[in-house]
Amino acid sequence: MSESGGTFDLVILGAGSGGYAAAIRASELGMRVALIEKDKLGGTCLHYGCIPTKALLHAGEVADTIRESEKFGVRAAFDTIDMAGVHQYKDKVVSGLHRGLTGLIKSHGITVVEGEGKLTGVDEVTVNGAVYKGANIVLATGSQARSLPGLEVDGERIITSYEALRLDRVPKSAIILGGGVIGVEFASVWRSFGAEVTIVEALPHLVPAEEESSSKLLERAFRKRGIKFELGSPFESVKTTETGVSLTLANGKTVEGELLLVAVGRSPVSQGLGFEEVGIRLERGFVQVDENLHTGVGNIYAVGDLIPTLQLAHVGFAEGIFVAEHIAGLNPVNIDYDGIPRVTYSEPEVASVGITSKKAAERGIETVEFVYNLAGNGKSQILQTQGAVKVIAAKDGPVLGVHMVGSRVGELVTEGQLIYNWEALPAEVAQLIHPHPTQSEALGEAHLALAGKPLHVHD
Amino acid sequence: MSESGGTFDLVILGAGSGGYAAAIRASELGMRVALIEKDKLGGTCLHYGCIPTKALLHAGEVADTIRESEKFGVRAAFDTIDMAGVHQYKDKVVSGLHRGLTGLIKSHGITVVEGEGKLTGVDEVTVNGAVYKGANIVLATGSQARSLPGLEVDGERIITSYEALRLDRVPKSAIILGGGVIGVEFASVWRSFGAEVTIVEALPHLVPAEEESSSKLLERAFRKRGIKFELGSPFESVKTTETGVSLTLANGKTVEGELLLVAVGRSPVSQGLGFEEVGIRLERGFVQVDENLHTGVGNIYAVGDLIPTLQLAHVGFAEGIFVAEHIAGLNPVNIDYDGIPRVTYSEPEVASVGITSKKAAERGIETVEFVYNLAGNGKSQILQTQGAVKVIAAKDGPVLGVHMVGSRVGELVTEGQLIYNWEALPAEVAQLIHPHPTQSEALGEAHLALAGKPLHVHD
Amino acid sequence: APQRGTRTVVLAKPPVRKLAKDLGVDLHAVTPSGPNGIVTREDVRRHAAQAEPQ
Ligand SMILES: Cc1cc2nc3c(=O)[nH]c(=O)nc-3n(C[C@H](O)[C@H](O)[C@H](O)COP(=O)(O)OP(=O)(O)OC[C@H]3O[C@@H](n4cnc5c(N)ncnc54)[C@H](O)[C@@H]3O)c2cc1C
Ligand SMILES: Cc1cc2nc3c(=O)[nH]c(=O)nc-3n(C[C@H](O)[C@H](O)[C@H](O)COP(=O)(O)OP(=O)(O)OC[C@H]3O[C@@H](n4cnc5c(N)ncnc54)[C@H](O)[C@@H]3O)c2cc1C
Repeated sequence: MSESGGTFDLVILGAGSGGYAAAIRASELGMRVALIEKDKLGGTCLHYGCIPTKALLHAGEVADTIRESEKFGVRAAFDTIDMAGVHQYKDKVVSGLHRGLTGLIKSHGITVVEGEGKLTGVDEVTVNGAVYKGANIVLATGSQARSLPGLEVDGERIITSYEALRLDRVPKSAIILGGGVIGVEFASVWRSFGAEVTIVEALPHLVPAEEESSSKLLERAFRKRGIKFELGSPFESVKTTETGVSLTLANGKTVEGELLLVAVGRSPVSQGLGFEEVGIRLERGFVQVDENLHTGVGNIYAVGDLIPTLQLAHVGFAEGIFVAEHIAGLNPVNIDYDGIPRVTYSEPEVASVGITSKKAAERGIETVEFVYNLAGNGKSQILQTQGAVKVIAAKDGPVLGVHMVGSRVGELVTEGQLIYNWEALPAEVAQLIHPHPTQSEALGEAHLALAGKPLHVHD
Repeated sequence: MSESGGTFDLVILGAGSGGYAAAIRASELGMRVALIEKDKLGGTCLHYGCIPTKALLHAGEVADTIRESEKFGVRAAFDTIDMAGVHQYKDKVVSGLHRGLTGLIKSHGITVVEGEGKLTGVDEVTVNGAVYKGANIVLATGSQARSLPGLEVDGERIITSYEALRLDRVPKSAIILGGGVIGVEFASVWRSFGAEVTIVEALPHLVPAEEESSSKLLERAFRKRGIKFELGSPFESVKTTETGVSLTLANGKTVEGELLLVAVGRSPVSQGLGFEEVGIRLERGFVQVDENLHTGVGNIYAVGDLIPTLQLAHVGFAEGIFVAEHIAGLNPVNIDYDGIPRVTYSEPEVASVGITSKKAAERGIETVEFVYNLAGNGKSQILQTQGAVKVIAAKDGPVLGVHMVGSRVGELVTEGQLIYNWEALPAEVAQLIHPHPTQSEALGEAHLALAGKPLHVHD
Repeated sequence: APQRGTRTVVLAKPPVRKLAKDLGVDLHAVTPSGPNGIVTREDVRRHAAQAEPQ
């Protein structure tokens, strides 16, 4: 730690996924790095995002497994969700990873500066009066939950993911405003924990950024799980009542719940930090950058949720690494954002990489596609999960997109990541018979079918 | 079905993984196919192998999850394993897949012949007196459990996987002779079901075909689970007692158990079927074939467990498809057996593809390797699983092997399969940042490290 | 840049094809040296190096 300022090759503002990845890679490349953080190393993802939500989701999986154990011949009695125990487990995972990360940053000789920083010039950040000069600067201040006009988060009845992650009880019922990744994941957790859940989404589908068929499969699975949703009508107004919250939609319907989770997106943290003063352009709060993530001002770059690319931790990692290598003159290949895998860790999971069929059509690419139903996949039958793997390829060309729904499919998407990014042809994947019995075979079968040699394909 | 014989482009003896895959592919390529089976379509894998064992293993996972649910904040009381319920679940999965396969074979217009066939000439198989002439013949009679001299399987106290799969109770204690894949999987199931288990393996390690570090990680995990094993001393003798079985090792030790599972390998089914009479060469019972899986006699090919290649269902699929395409003159690429993924579905799982470091050394290849401990992997921490991912690469060259241990890692091996078979460089994989938080990130981290740009690597 | 999805097939393993794209090498112009006429990583590198000197 340093409280006295100094001069560095690289000064990074914010130590979340984007910031710390840039710090690690830059230090590997021989740069002297200052990493400024006002809260905790690891940022949103580690402390208030990816990790704690996935711990809750796993506790939910455990609860579901117990409730359904009889199906597998295992007799057990589900008792209760012990929220104190859940938090203990979740916090233990987070603190273990936090300890690891702290050690990692230290072992790289990175100077960690605790405190709130502000850009006070094109080449300097000031923290509590101490000035950190950087030959290069990376802005990585991330994002925060946003709300809608007329919707005030009170932290009690109307909450964001931040409060939802530390709730000391399972709500009897919950309204979730927003059917994107975060909304859907909390719906899944709370339902597994026993709550009545209603998702309200203004667009016509849950996880609306996904291939439409994936949205539909998720909706079918959620319906089966007893998760309710109201699609296609925007939020109109909300009032808190004695017992909870009552939400009115534009179409006049009202939805009641013990609490309301607002999950309508995350805004960049870019106000009052001196960005615009040095000439950095913001759009809807997002820092604007070129394809090398350069802001156009001095040697200032920006990465992660702060810029208008996919708000995902691994995008932050990739961007952080990219910027460090770019500054070091390594001439790294620009990131193909279509090739970034997306995973929604609900039950069932939704995962994809590459483009949707809609996007392919917009780009004027003629495509072929194949949907492999998990009903034909032995391991999925063993897990008793439903869903499908859809593969989209250019006609006589490479694979353009992989879209999956089903328990545990999030782990299958990296195979799709290689296939998409390496522009493999269906026939090249089809040649490699997948291990039996695994869920990954469903991906193999879809490629076999696209290559004109279906194996286990039922009509 | 046909009982009257006939003339076909292809006659296949045995409808297991190898036989039925050949039949499907050949029919797609326009051949008229007869598929002869004395038992059930799907063979060992579907009825007595892959699928039923994995159903038991999943029931075991469910039981373990319940017993450990408190760790995750979920309160429940484990009651008992209801073996009738377990069998019901397992049989339902098998019969569903069997129904699907039967429909599939039928929809391809394949002539299924029920009965025991015998090769009665270079171009004919006879079934109950009816003669099936084939312009080409594929032998796919598979394998059966073998035993050792002095060890008689009685089906009661001394059993094979066949009987183990239909056992109507959980044994109090079991001795498992053989620490290969099948032995280790049953050890895992029975332990999850509450039995005392001792594995006896003559070689110095469990899963001895795997990278030694994987064997060691599995042994550590099994030790923690209370699974006992005796390594490095061969079986000497066995006697059945009032209450069970007593087994003596060459080193003088004795092991007791309620029953003994013999899992010392599987022998090809090649006797009394007319193979040698037409000039087919056998070695230790295995049909000998060239690199195109041709027996050297007429147009007779052989695939699957009957030939001395890896005894795996997906090897059977790959070989069946290969032979059909070869016969059709498509000139398919020969199978690289090192590139076949291997998965042991115990808890924890063991998975690998490519070669071991020992094999690389034997071939005189200079290698570099990296071991990524799952302790650094967020999702593995969430699952509370231990293990590692080891990646071996040629010095300044492509990835040669991926070796993994941990819960659920079997689904990660297809990524390794693409990497190995496509001869990717560590740097090419490192470029593609994996989705967070997934177990697949461990694979990504290992490649990042090998590429000289470690991200989340703790010392 | 070559449009994704408009490529005729040249034999090369996918990562090699990707490397060619990243180096701006047209695979059609590369002389293959691998088995079955497959373009290897070395072929692509050699081709890129030859095209370089300007
Ligand atoms: C509930 C939830 C679940 C999520 N789940 C996933 C998931 O499963 N997978 C996934 O890929 N992504 C997930 N995300 C998204 C992921 O968390 C973000 O994409 C990622 O954290 C972005 O990294 P970042 O470095 O850009 O920003 P952040 O992680 O937000 O880090 C920014 C850091 O900068 C610090 N900071 C801000 N301003 C200042 C200042 N002036 N001075 C000093 N420090 C400052 C902040 O304290 C913070 O630590 C989730 C997000 C949420 C909210
Ligand atoms: C307990 C166990 C677990 C296993 N788990 C896995 C796993 O998880 N993953 C994996 O990849 N592999 C696994 N295997 C191995 C896998 O089952 C075999 O590799 C695969 O079944 C081999 O296929 P095959 O077609 O060669 O032979 P088989 O599946 O044995 O099929 C041969 C068929 O030929 C028939 N037949 C034999 N002789 C005649 C005749 N004269 N006339 C007519 N029909 C005849 C038989 O009835 C049988 O149906 C497992 C095996 C066992 C025993």
